[in-house]
Amino acid sequence: MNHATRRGNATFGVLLVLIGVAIAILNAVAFHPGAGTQWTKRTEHVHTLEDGSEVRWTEHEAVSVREGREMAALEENAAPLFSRTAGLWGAAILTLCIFSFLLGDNPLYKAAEAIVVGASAAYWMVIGFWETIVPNLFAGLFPDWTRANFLPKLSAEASVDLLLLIPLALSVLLLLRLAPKIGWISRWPTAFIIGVFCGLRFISSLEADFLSQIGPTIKPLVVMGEDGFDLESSFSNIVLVLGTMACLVYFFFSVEHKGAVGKVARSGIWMLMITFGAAFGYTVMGRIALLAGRFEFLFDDWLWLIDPKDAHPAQAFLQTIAPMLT
Amino acid sequence: MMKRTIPMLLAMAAGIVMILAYFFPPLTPLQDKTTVWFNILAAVAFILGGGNLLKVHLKKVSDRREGWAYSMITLAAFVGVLAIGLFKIGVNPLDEFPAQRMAGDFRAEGSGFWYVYEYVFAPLTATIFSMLAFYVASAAFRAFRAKNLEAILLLGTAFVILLGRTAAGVFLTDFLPEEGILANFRLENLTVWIMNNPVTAGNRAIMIGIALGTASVSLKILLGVDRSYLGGGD
Amino acid sequence: MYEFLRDLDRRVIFSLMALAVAVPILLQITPPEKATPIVRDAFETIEALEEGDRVYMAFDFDPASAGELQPMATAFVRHACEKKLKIYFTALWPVGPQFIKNAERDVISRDFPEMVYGENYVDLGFKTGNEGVIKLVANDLRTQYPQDARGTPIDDIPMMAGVASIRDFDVIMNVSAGYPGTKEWVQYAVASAPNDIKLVAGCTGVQAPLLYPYYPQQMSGLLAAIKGAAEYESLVLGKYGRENEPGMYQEGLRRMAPQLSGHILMVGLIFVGNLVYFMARKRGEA
Amino acid sequence: MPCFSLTSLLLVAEEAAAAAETAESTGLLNMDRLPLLGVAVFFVLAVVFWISVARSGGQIKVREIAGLKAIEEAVGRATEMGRSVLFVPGIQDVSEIQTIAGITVLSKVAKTAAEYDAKVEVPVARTLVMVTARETVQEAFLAAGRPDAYNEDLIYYVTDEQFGYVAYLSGMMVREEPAACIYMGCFYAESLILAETGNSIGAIQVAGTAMPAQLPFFVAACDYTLIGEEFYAASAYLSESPAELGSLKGQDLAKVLAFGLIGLGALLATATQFVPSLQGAFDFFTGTLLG
Repeated sequence: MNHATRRGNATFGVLLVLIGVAIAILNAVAFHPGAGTQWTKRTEHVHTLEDGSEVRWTEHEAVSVREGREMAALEENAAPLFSRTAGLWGAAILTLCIFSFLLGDNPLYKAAEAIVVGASAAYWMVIGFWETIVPNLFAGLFPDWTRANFLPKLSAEASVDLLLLIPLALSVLLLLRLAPKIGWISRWPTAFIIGVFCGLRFISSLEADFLSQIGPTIKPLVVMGEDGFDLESSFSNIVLVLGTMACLVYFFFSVEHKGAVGKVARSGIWMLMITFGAAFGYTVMGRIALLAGRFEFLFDDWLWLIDPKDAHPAQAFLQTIAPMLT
Repeated sequence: MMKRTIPMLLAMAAGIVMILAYFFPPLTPLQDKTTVWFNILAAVAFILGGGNLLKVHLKKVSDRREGWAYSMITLAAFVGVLAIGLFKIGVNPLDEFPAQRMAGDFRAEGSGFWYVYEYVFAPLTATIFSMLAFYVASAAFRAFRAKNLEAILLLGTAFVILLGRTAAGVFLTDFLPEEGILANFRLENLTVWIMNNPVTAGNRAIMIGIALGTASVSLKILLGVDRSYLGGGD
Repeated sequence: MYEFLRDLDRRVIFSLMALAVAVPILLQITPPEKATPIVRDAFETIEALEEGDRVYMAFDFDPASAGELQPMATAFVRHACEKKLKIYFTALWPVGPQFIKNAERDVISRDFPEMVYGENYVDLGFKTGNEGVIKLVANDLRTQYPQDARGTPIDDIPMMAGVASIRDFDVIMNVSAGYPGTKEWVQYAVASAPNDIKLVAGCTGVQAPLLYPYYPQQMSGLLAAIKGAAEYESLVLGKYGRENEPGMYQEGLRRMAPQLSGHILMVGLIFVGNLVYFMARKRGEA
Repeated sequence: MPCFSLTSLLLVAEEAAAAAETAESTGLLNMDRLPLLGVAVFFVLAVVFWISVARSGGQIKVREIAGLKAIEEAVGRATEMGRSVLFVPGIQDVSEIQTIAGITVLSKVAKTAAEYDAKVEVPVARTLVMVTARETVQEAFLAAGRPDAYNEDLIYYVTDEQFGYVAYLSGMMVREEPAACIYMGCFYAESLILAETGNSIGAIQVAGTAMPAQLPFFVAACDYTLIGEEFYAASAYLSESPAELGSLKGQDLAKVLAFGLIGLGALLATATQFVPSLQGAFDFFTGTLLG
């Protein structure tokens, strides 16, 4: 692709986002006032500590706009929350930025890509710290300290688990990677891990995917029903049994696909192609459902053009665009 | 010796113990333990991964290489989310333990990390995922061409399933009777038959092959035949 | 025309797909659905239960697949509530509990306020260990779940009386997005007591081809992808529907409109693609 | 070294078998898993036997796999065009065997690239994969006699998040336009996003995976795809070492076993339809032998 068309694509993508945001602002002002507003119900928490000082915080619970307005009318503590409204608008704009890639690479997509890479890498690191290192490593090695600082619910009987020194030692070896001279020592922990999982998978694959696939494939090729020969079941079983066997032949490595073997292997490929076609067809369903989900987010939560969940004031889409058309 | 042989022996020993653990119940708890160990190791490894990410992008910024501004965005997002998550910014304490702020649930609604999930992480990843709807369309247009019998079977099956899984399928073959042998050719029934027979056959053979492939790769490593994971071999 | 189609820009296809999905959503069309036997069997399995029978409701999915699976989860819970069954919620995915909370908030407390926690339904929460948990609850549920998600010991929960293992349930209702999920429930729970317990499952489109082989022997019914969800919703609404039915119970049905137009577009694209191919062959270009 | 490892494994197999005999009464051995033990021992012996045959000079012939030739061509073409090769080892950690199989293919690709002086870029989604891939590629360059050409920075960590990784890869592909994209490992939904983006920039694409649900997309959108077991066999083919080729023969033997069990079982099942008294034999076959 040459430079000029690439710049053309970039303009397209940026335009898509800008037009989308402009329409959204117009919509939120003129057609669906306040579209995208997020409401919360507030609960105050006040606790007096042992030293007499007070801790207080406000808990926010998301409610739909409709519920929020009903609560507010009953003088319950519910109101729109700016930070969440801004968050939703940000999410919607980021969604458009990602979609703009379909028209061509552009600065807005690059920005969204940079955000998703940085944020998601940190996201998983934080999860790894709070959900693996703290409860599995710290809690096992320093239970009292962990209870006092992070996990007050940790059982008082929890004792020190010295076996955890093994993963700790492996981790230290791994981090020696950062030292240039003895970086090779990081091979030890990786080799250990690879060995462990080779052992585990060696057995589990033979059990779950070898033995357990053979059993259910064994079916009678000729089925006798109550009123004699059952053509439909017999045909189905023949396809299943011979089909599986033909596909197996396709996977033979030490026999050339020639002559009779070649013919069987060929019919094995046919089976595989049918399998792939079916899987393709099925997966399309899921993918379209996902896209529908994103569009509902944009049209329902953000723009309030539709209201399938009875969550907010909305006019039917046609009523909204009618004044624009006339 | 230290670089090659010891790690190889380590891998072999670990693997063999795991295999034995399967058959000898006294060893079985080891399977779960090692999985936890792996999770710990992988979590600690984040330090290396994160360090590498910082290095790559800081270098890009300092060299003013093309696109360095985007590297700045990545760095800001990375450091920001890391700080919000590790310091539990915006997290309320638990009602039972009001004095311990760091004991609060870092994912609870309203916490800083929740904002990151709800308004950045979830919408971005779901949108990237949903782009597949567009890619399946362009792949179907371009790649599903009846060049030979194999391709015809592939696209023919996809065709039947696509139609059979919506109201269109019922509508198209509504003229066929609901009972008897012809009923099998109603698209919604044909779909089920295809799934139950040829597709199952194909999947079974693929699974058996995969099982053997997995077992073979594992075995080669445990035997020391394949040492490329240690960096090249023979 | 031929040249136009041959050199068709991907972006034209992308735009067509966007329109095919967006327009039915904006117009809020809900096409009618007719249930296929595999979904009808799932529905009838639940219909055959008596008031007070126990269902094990396993939510094994995450937000990424909620678009396909949330409608199934909602329909399952609604159906169980309408039948006045005892519901035991569990999750094997770390993010699963969120969907249990959604079901409690959106279905039970809103439309079935008479249901009492601990008597009519209980949330046993998330448990790590993947299929290991299934293997264990197949024999002994009480040691796996010494307390519910709220920290109450299960001995203090009225509806847990008489529940020792998975055999004491009548049906497992599983909503699954992958591993661990329906396959593991079949392999470890149903296989342990094939005559005592039935399994009804809902799964994503990607998994469906791998799960079909288990029906009808090991699995009483299967809701495959959004289509399965829509069919089940139509059955539930057909039997228990009221006036002014909330939109939540028709999420799957609503999603079928973009689905239908999307599929027709796909079929059309494959057709046009082949037309181009044959024209090219005729002209000797391919 | 290899002799040692072979004997050690044989010892283990024997040990297991011996233990099986003695442990029956003590409950040390899980009896339900005996058929599995049988299969495992059969498989180990089959592979070990053919490896030793191959080692002692026996000729082992294997059929061609089109996708494998394509890898070398792809690297060659990238060199000619002066562009890079993109290698994606899947999105799972080293705990997944497919990732390990992908890394063994990477070591061969890296060796070829070192010989051709092509640039191979490997963005990864897991830190441990990065660590392992760096070791592998460095050694491959060393083996090719070009240790100076190794650049650690070309193998780097992006993010653990599946779709963050994909967003990065698609952006990078459009901007850098690698001449060849090689996907070898464990893939999920990202398979088609990658393959379609790669196609739009006109790259040669070779894929290999054992994820049944993703194979259709690679088959449809890539130039060559290694299907399931073929992917695992790739490293054996590429290495051309007799021991590795021997292991393929061992796998084939296990397939013959599967083939035979299914065939025999189906015949027995058919016979049962006509002679109901055979039901007992059939139940023994499927129930006891196959667990």
